[in-house]
Amino acid sequence: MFEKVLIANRGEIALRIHRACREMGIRTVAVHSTADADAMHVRLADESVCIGPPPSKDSYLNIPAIISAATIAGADAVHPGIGFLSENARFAAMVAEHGITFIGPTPEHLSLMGDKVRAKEAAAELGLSVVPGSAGALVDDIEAMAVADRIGYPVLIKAAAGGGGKGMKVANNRGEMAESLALARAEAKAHFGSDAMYLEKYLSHPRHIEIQVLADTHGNVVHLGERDCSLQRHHQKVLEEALSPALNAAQRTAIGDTVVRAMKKLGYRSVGTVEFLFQDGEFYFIEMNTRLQVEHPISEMITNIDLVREQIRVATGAPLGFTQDEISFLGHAIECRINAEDPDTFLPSPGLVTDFHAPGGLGVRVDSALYAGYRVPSHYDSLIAKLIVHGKTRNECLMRLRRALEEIFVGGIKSNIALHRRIIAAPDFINGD
Amino acid sequence: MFEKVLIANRGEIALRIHRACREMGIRTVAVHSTADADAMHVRLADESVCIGPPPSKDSYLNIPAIISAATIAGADAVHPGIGFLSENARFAAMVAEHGITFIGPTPEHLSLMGDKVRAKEAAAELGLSVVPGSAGALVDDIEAMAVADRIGYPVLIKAAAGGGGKGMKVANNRGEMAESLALARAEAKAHFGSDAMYLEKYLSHPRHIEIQVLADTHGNVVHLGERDCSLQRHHQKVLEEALSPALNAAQRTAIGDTVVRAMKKLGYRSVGTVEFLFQDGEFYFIEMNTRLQVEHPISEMITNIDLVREQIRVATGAPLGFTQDEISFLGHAIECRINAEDPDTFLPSPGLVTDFHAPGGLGVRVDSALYAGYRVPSHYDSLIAKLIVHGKTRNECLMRLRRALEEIFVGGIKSNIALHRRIIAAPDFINGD
Amino acid sequence: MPKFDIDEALLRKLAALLTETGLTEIEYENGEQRIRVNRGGGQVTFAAPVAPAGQPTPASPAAVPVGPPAGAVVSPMVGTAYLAAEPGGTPLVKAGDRVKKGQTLLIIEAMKVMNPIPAPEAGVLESVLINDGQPVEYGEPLMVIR
Amino acid sequence: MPKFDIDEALLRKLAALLTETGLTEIEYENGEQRIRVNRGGGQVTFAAPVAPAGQPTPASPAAVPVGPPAGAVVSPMVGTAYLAAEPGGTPLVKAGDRVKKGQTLLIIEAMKVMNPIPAPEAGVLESVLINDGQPVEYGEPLMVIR
Repeated sequence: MFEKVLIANRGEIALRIHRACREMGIRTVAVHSTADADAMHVRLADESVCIGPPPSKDSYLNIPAIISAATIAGADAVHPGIGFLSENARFAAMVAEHGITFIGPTPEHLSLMGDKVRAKEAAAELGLSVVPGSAGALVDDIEAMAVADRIGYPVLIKAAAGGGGKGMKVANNRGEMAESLALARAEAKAHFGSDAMYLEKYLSHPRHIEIQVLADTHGNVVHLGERDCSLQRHHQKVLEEALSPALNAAQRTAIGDTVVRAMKKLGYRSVGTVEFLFQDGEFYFIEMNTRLQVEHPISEMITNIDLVREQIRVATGAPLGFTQDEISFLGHAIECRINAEDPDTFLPSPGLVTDFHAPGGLGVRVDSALYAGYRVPSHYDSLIAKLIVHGKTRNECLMRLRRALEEIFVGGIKSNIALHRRIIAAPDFINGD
Repeated sequence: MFEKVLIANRGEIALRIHRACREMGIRTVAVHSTADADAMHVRLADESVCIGPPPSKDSYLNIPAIISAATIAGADAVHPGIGFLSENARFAAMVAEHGITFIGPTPEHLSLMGDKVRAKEAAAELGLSVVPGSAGALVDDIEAMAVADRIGYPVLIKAAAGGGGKGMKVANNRGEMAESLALARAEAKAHFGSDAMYLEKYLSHPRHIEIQVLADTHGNVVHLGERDCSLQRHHQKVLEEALSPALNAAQRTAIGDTVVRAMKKLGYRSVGTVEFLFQDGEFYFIEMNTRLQVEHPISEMITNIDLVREQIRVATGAPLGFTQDEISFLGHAIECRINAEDPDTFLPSPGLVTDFHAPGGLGVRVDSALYAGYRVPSHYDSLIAKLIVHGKTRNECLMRLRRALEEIFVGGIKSNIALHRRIIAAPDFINGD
Repeated sequence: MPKFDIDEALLRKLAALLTETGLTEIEYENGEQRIRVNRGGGQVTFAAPVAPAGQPTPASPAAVPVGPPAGAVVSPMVGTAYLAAEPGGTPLVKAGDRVKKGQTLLIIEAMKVMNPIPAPEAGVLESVLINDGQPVEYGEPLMVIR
Repeated sequence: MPKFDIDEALLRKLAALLTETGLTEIEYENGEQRIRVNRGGGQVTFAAPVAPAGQPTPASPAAVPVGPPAGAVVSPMVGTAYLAAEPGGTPLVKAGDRVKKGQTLLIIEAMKVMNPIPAPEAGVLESVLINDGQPVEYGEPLMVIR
């Protein structure tokens, strides 16, 4: 087991990792920017190292600073968390070169799945069906037109290096192609420095279904069922639930087994999530996240498996402590992402948190690094808390979520709590549509 | 199902009941003293009625005021919570006379188990072995001496109407009898207005084991396993765990079945707890609590059963939704009672709570009506929060509890958090002794 | 006793040194001389937010209970208030009446018992704050006497 | 009473020592002379603040981070600080030296790269706050120039 783990992240996920380490008897090293000197995970960690000024590129994305901190602190492993360097193959490789364990997949798998085009090719080889589209990056508009004509409109134009909806455009007919391609290329260039694009069939009413996998270094792979992240705003997840109200047991087992087979064939290790679009009974692979995900707690709630604990365990080379047959799904779980943002304009709302009251009681879990007196920095993403609720049934879960949203209170800054109250009151959502 | 439930209690248990009601779509009526106008359950309830001044006898023990409030508010049921009127047979009967459902056992069972002497007689008839002692209330000291000589010293002298360690004394030999009897009588008289005493064998190193039962009005009874409340201070529970590290599966099944049989024979309904002293493999009945208990959440954590929800369901006349076979025990749970008291002197510490930070994350539950800015009144008991932690194993549970105790913070008043940190660090406790 | 004269300039200098060096305390002694300055480590007064969790605004009526008006007669119990001795009867008192101390102002029914509520003091009944047959809670203002 | 004159430089030196050693208080007595300096624990160090997790920031030392002393040279990176050009060599500078702007004061090794740290301004090197071979974090005061 590791003696000391450096947590190369911030916010609630850094706290989540710290908690898992503490519960495993592992010492923690928090690295932080000057803006996060008072952050909860910094206060709770056994050691902390300031690695740079507020901008992420100079701190949480500052590879030399983080590796120096790990070396100086004598950490024997680094947990990259979510975002920042978590899917950076170069970082993973450099950590390993310094004789420190990277708690995550191999650099090869990080780079493979980091490239949306190569990822789709790999998925197809691994037996996962993909959305019909261009074989790879488009050479030019002529090829784009040809592909679009073949697979039929509407089509979705995506940046090869993209994510989070950036560099993504829909063309409903041939006439819109030229403009959509131009816009998407411009966005992609701006956000990812590359305007390599690809193109695929646009699904009109797909559900976003993702399968959580966990793999050790001995070839054992299990899945923890699916998460339904269909409820999004501008391609950003707002609320997730597990299991999906849209899948039946047969579909669940089928896609689960397919993904496990694929991961075994790939030789994947650590935690990961394979994301699909689900429409008319068909699963189309869209991408794989080679890291922990923000919504991982809902899978933990329905399986009683501590994903971060297991991720750390397998990183030490330990084999999985259970088989697929030993994983059963108990009840229903929903996660609400509480963001420091205006519930109407969705503009970020950083600042001093004058009061924070977390809801409690049976079946309610809050993952948050907030505390009264904490100042939400303006330099990072606006996620301030995750409200996770579990119930025996989806209805019990919804009723519990409703009362928990009545209790939670964040003072001093604006948040999207009101938005969540509206969402769960919407008939469509209650019906699982 | 009930339309509207009046919660005849205060503090965290009133909030616990409110939460269960909200999750069942039942409207809540909070009754409160003037000292509790700002209490959390009052703020969250659909309606609230002020029933009197701070002293309990004029408010939370004021039967006419509570029943008037229930009548005026049009509540169709009353939940008595824990303590106050929860075991008051007269109150239960009057509630029923007003055409309102009392969420609890029959008045007959309340009065039977409320009398420690009659309770032991009943237990014996129901097939539960009792600690050898006086057949009933002692006539005089001569009889006391005779009984003590028969069962052997040391002996425990208890008030027939007693509870919470009041009116309880140990006599190690014949010489101590007279004084111990006098002291116990005086205490009993002062606290319960009756000096009727009984006497039983004093067990030198017993464990306090209690069995949680749940019964509907159709003769169905199940048990939710045991709770181990051996860790007490002056006969007051400080920390409880489920399941008990001292019982094996065979003992668990045996005592569980015995209790279920006894409750069926008694025709008991609602939730209840049968308390035993456990020593050298033997269970000795000591008393039955005919109500919800402070430590009920640990049983909920290991069974995934919402006890308050079920208690309300069976009160409507609905049959139990599950059988004993469908109840399985998952992992281990521990509850710490956080009191507003000096951790060294144990003196109450009421006052303004300037800050309250609840720990979160996987497997951590907090039942508390506390919030920053709340003033803990000096008129009531000092329980301000219950920290409940669940883990796959007892060790995982202990590690999680340790890190949760590192995170919890109550500012402005003194609390026994430091005491709990000391307790869980003690080798004896870690070893389950 | 001799006048204890303080070197203000020195104190200002030490205070400045606290700020400059980030110290929270300086104690200095020289023979009989001893000086000590302290700036409590970040003792910024913390305004505890009386924010009702689960409620949209920190400023909630429950948070700031309003006291009864001066001269108010408040309800001693939970029950139903009646302004007349019998249903449909004429009110026992009305606004503007001069009332004697101990005079029955209204009746509160609790548990089927009729409880007459007497005037706590003599005066003029300024206003009646409740309606006939209205449920009242403990401490609720019923009437105002001036 | 005689003029109470204090040794400012000594106080600054002690303040610097607090930073360097991570102490929160130093008390010094010499015959009739006695001096004590204390810092509320807000100093930058590799140990996390001991403030209770949920403690409101305004009441926590960490909430009022102690700024580096005026004229302090702070570390631009995380690494290991060396006062000499080569192991066991003579220090590049020592307290009392007059330094030119841009003159190399020390070297910080990060990722096996030696980074010379130049003097941001000319002046007298008042104090060296770190030891040779000591790990330093971003923003940590290294030396003070007056």
